[in-house]
Amino acid sequence: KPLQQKRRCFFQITESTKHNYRQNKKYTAAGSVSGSVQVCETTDCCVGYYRIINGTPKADILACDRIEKSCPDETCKAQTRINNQFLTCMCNTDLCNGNITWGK
Amino acid sequence: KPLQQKRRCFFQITESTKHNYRQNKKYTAAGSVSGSVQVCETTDCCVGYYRIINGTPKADILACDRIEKSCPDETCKAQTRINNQFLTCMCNTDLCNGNITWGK
Amino acid sequence: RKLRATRADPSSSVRGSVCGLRALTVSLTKLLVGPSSANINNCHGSCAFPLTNGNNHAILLNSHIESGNADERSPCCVPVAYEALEVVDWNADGTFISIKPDAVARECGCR
Amino acid sequence: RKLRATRADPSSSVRGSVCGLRALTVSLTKLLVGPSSANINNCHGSCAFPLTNGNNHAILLNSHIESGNADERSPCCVPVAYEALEVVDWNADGTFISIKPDAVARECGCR
Repeated sequence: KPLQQKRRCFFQITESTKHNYRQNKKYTAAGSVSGSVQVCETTDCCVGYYRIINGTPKADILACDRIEKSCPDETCKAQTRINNQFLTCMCNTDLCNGNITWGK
Repeated sequence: KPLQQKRRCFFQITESTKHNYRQNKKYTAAGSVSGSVQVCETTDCCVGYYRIINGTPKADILACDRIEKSCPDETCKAQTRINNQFLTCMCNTDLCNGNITWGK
Repeated sequence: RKLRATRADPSSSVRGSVCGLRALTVSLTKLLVGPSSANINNCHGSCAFPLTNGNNHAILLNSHIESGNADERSPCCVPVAYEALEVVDWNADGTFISIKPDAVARECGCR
Repeated sequence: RKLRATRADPSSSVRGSVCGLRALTVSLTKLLVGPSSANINNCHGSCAFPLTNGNNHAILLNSHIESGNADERSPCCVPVAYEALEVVDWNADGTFISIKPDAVARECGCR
């Protein structure tokens, strides 16, 4: 297998509360962070987790994937969760988790 | 409740093997032993556990009861166990566990 | 740290008693020299929604089944804590006192 | 320290597969923000005689049932060891990584 460049994802974790921030800091273990970019250590997937506030998604977590394990799409397609209160997206190209894409 | 004399039972544990002897010494906790008699601390039941060798019961344990919890009979009536390889008896009068009684 | 439980069908609330402990006296004369019987308790009752004594696996399993996967094994009401039982056991050399661990059910749960 | 198991009816040896672990992938989208699904495994199979993975309570219970007490709850094949699952959970303030204990079955037994 040829030498490959590691996946790069946008990185951001909110400080909404101390508890949530402390938990979400675990995402820093998925790869080295510099500024708003993370270089993934063990995954090719970028992820985004959003809370929907007044109809607008607000990113809680942007990072290299830790828990999804699979990301077939090139762009970060929105999937709604918990009665449309949250959005999840995952994707497999560099910095693909900066923008949510919609629909099929 | 008037002052009552404590139940007295015959006491004997075999030394068939170190393992069995070590286990059966726990029966000394059921009451103080002097010679072949035990004065029961917390029970009114005497018990006998026998192995049947060549058709003859050989006492492995004679003591104050630790595990049966109930002893409706005055004499120690034989109950067979494990395909007639063993006998169990329990009774509620002083020194009643010296002799096995048979039948109804 | 427990997951929230959800249900697919709010009409299925009619059910038997909730999973719990019941006394059960069993004869020991075939297995042991003494005692002749003992109360080992047993667990009985429903593990349907809402799970009052299930763990996260049981909650996820119930959610999966209520989403239409009726063929999957559903949570079962079983002992989750036990006490030991002191008995007179036997071997080739005779009879001896023995402690049998996990013999008496003390608490039930949906697993 | 296990009790010896006995059986009443030697002809009842025809039975399904013995109690064991099977993969089970469940959707988590109704309960959690991520992941969308996970393998939590499940336990399936027979807990009839001879009990290969039962404890003393299950052995005594089986002996009681095989002695003719068919109405009693019989041993059930359930998880007896678990692993935790890392998920993205949610609260009023947003989403956060969370470790859910006892979420993935790792070992089965008759209880």
